[in-house]
Amino acid sequence: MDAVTDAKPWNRLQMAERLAVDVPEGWYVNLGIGMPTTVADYVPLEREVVFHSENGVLGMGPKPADADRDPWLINAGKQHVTMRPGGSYVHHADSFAMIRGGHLDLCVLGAFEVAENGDIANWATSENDSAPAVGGAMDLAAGAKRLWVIMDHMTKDGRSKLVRKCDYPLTAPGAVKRVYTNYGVFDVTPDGFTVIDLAPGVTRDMVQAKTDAPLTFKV
Amino acid sequence: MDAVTDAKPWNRLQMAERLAVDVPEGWYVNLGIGMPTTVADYVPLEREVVFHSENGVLGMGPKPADADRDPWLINAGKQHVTMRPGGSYVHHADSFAMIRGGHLDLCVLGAFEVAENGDIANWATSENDSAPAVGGAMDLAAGAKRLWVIMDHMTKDGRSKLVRKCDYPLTAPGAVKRVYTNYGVFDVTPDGFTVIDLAPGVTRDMVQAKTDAPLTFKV
Amino acid sequence: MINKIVPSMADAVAGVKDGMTILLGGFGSVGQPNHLVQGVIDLGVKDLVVVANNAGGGQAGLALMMELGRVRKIICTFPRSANSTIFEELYRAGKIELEIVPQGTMAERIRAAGAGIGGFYTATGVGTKMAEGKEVREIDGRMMVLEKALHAEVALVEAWEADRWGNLTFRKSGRNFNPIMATAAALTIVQAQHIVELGDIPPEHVMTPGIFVDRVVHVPYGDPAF
Amino acid sequence: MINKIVPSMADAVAGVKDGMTILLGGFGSVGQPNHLVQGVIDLGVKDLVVVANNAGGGQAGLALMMELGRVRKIICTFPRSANSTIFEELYRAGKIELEIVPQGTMAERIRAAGAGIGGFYTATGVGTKMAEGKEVREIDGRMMVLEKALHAEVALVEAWEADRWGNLTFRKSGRNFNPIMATAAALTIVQAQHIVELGDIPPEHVMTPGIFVDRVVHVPYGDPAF
Repeated sequence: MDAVTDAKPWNRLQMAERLAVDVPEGWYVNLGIGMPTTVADYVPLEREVVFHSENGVLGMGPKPADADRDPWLINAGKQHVTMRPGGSYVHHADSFAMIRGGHLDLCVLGAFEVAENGDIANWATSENDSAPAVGGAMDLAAGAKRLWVIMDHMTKDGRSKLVRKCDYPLTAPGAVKRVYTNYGVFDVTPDGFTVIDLAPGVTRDMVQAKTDAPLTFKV
Repeated sequence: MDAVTDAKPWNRLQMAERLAVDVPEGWYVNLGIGMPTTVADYVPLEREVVFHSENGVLGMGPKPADADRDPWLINAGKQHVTMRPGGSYVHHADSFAMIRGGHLDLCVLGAFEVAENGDIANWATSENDSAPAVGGAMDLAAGAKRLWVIMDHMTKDGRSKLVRKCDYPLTAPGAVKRVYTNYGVFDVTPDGFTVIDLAPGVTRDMVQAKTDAPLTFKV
Repeated sequence: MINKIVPSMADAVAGVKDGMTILLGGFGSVGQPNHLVQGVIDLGVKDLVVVANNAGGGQAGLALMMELGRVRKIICTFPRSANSTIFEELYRAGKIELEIVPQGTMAERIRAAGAGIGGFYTATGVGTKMAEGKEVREIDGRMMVLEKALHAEVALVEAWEADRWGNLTFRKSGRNFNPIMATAAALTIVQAQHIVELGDIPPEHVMTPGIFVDRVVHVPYGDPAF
Repeated sequence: MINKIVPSMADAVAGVKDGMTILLGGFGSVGQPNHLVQGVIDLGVKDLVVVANNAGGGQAGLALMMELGRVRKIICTFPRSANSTIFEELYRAGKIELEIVPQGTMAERIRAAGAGIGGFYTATGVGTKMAEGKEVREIDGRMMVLEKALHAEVALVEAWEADRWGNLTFRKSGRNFNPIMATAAALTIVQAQHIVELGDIPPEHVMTPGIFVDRVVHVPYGDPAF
């Protein structure tokens, strides 16, 4: 077998699982809508991580069974969730005080593009003529102590989403600290993207070939 | 008897009683430290007026008997108070949001001087070399829907406290709407002080003689 | 006796007029004062500016108000809705204006209005389209943009419990924008699931003190739809 | 397992250093974290900047800390105290600096620090000494002064209940500055009257969520002095 057929890029669940490894006990974490939300499924309950949702919910637990859903308890993605012992409810201004005041250890967002200087574009695409929807993304990107992005490495039409410069409207400049994709884990450093982990069988050449921005490697 | 010996200027309790007449049911009211606090004694409990204190207490009731004092419940003057059914506790930022956001119908303060344009000076005197103490006076003066002042008409050395222009450092410019003194009740209007009530037996000439600023009369 | 509880929806929404700006509580299906919105619809008022997190979900409440052409402009954070296309159709047809605001900035602008703050500096939106045309300055080493208080004539709020002084509690994630919106309008109207006796809400547990509330109408509608 | 409860006062105040700015909760005799202040005194640190509503009452806590010469500067709203002359003596002797701030502005500056707001415009203080040297501008027809966020290295907080995640409740007027100060410091240390099990505080009744708290020490001292 050659190197290419040997490679096993992570699927979306594996990316979430890989990211979850890096979340230590005691962190306060906001997970964005979509793929980021699945990260919680890979953090065992006994590793106490406190999950925050923009709509004033701190200390979310696992998704309930359908029969156990509480109609009064949803997350920012409008999904029904549960509350752990030790959780609390606050209003929207207090919830965003947590975000904007730098109290979250980590926010995980999806993105359309991440640039090598940490710029993130995740809320509007220039081709999109429908109403753009920003939600809490700009607050989270600007406010959390760390912003990590989890996203497919490539667009559906085969373009790299790790770029030298974002084409789409920015969510925040210079905010991203780390990116998790199908191919690996990329730290954003003053020298651009540094690869700190690779999916099984993925080679340096392979990931560089799939990536618009130049990469340096620590793995 | 001549007019002078006939006059019965109000004492401090009578001033508070006179002011209390003008506070209708349903108002949210902050009473400053000192003479203003006594106004509450003249608002009967069945006339529901909601008293606010800067330290996060809304809905104060009468002063407790010494034996019934709650060590955890004080007002801004550090006196022990009671809470009525319907009261609530908030933190200092929320308490001052009530004040600064224009939610109080009335604030009553004492003052060193009130000028005919509504300027109030009540926190520092220029002769005073000790540390000045502003507390919440500036917030109350600038924030409440109405600022009324209750004060002796004259200083101890016989100078008028209703002045053309304040000599002492201002608490807020143009804030006072009405003044209650020993001699009467004075509205602050675009034309200066207008007398709307006089204490028993007090004449127009008498009150003008005791007052630095020119007066107009509606009584 | 202070009694902010009104007997009917007509009493609750009396005085809402054409062209007013309305703060509308709720996030997702939870904490939506839809009965008050219906009351405002029934008044027949138009040219409204509505401030809400979403531009209407489902077919009732804000979605219906927009469909009937009563809303001139929406100020919101996330106009898209999984279960409603009414806003997008109106927007594409040029029949409704849209102002997008980051969610934390919207919450803070509303709180500022309630707290007497004219404007504030935040890092959110700096370096993005949201800061275009706004003052940006460095404070303590960080670039920040000036955002202004967001006042309104009316706030429509959903609460769990209310008493005759207008003290409120909210249920779980039904709290969301409701408490801050209650502080920021000239006229705050509440639909409450439960009316309780004065003093039943312990003073430590009041979430919105009655000072912020003008009228309460009893609407025991039950749970939000799944 | 997250456990913010520390076994001793020495653990609670570890890391407080010379020159730090300390937010000190409490108003009057209620909600004063005097045991934490004593813990900081026992560390021997000096050149402190203390932010508190009053410049120390009685003979313990902040009054003692000042008397021992540990405080370089006080930022407060009301330095005078009916039952203590320590501050005034030091101030007249030129041995302590004073920054007077209107009480609402101080509260809002602390909240701003906790909420990521760099500065804000308020009408309080406009046209007075408090606005001298500060930017003043008209917003929505009213003159307002720019006030900056007030950050600190340390907050000392008194709470009624605390759990191992650092969730807090406060008792009656013991709330005062404590919740906002908890949000505004790099290191928030709490002395709590009661340690409760995780989940004992209903999530609707948490007054300070644990996210703002770093350490909790159990100090069941009883009631404030009359």
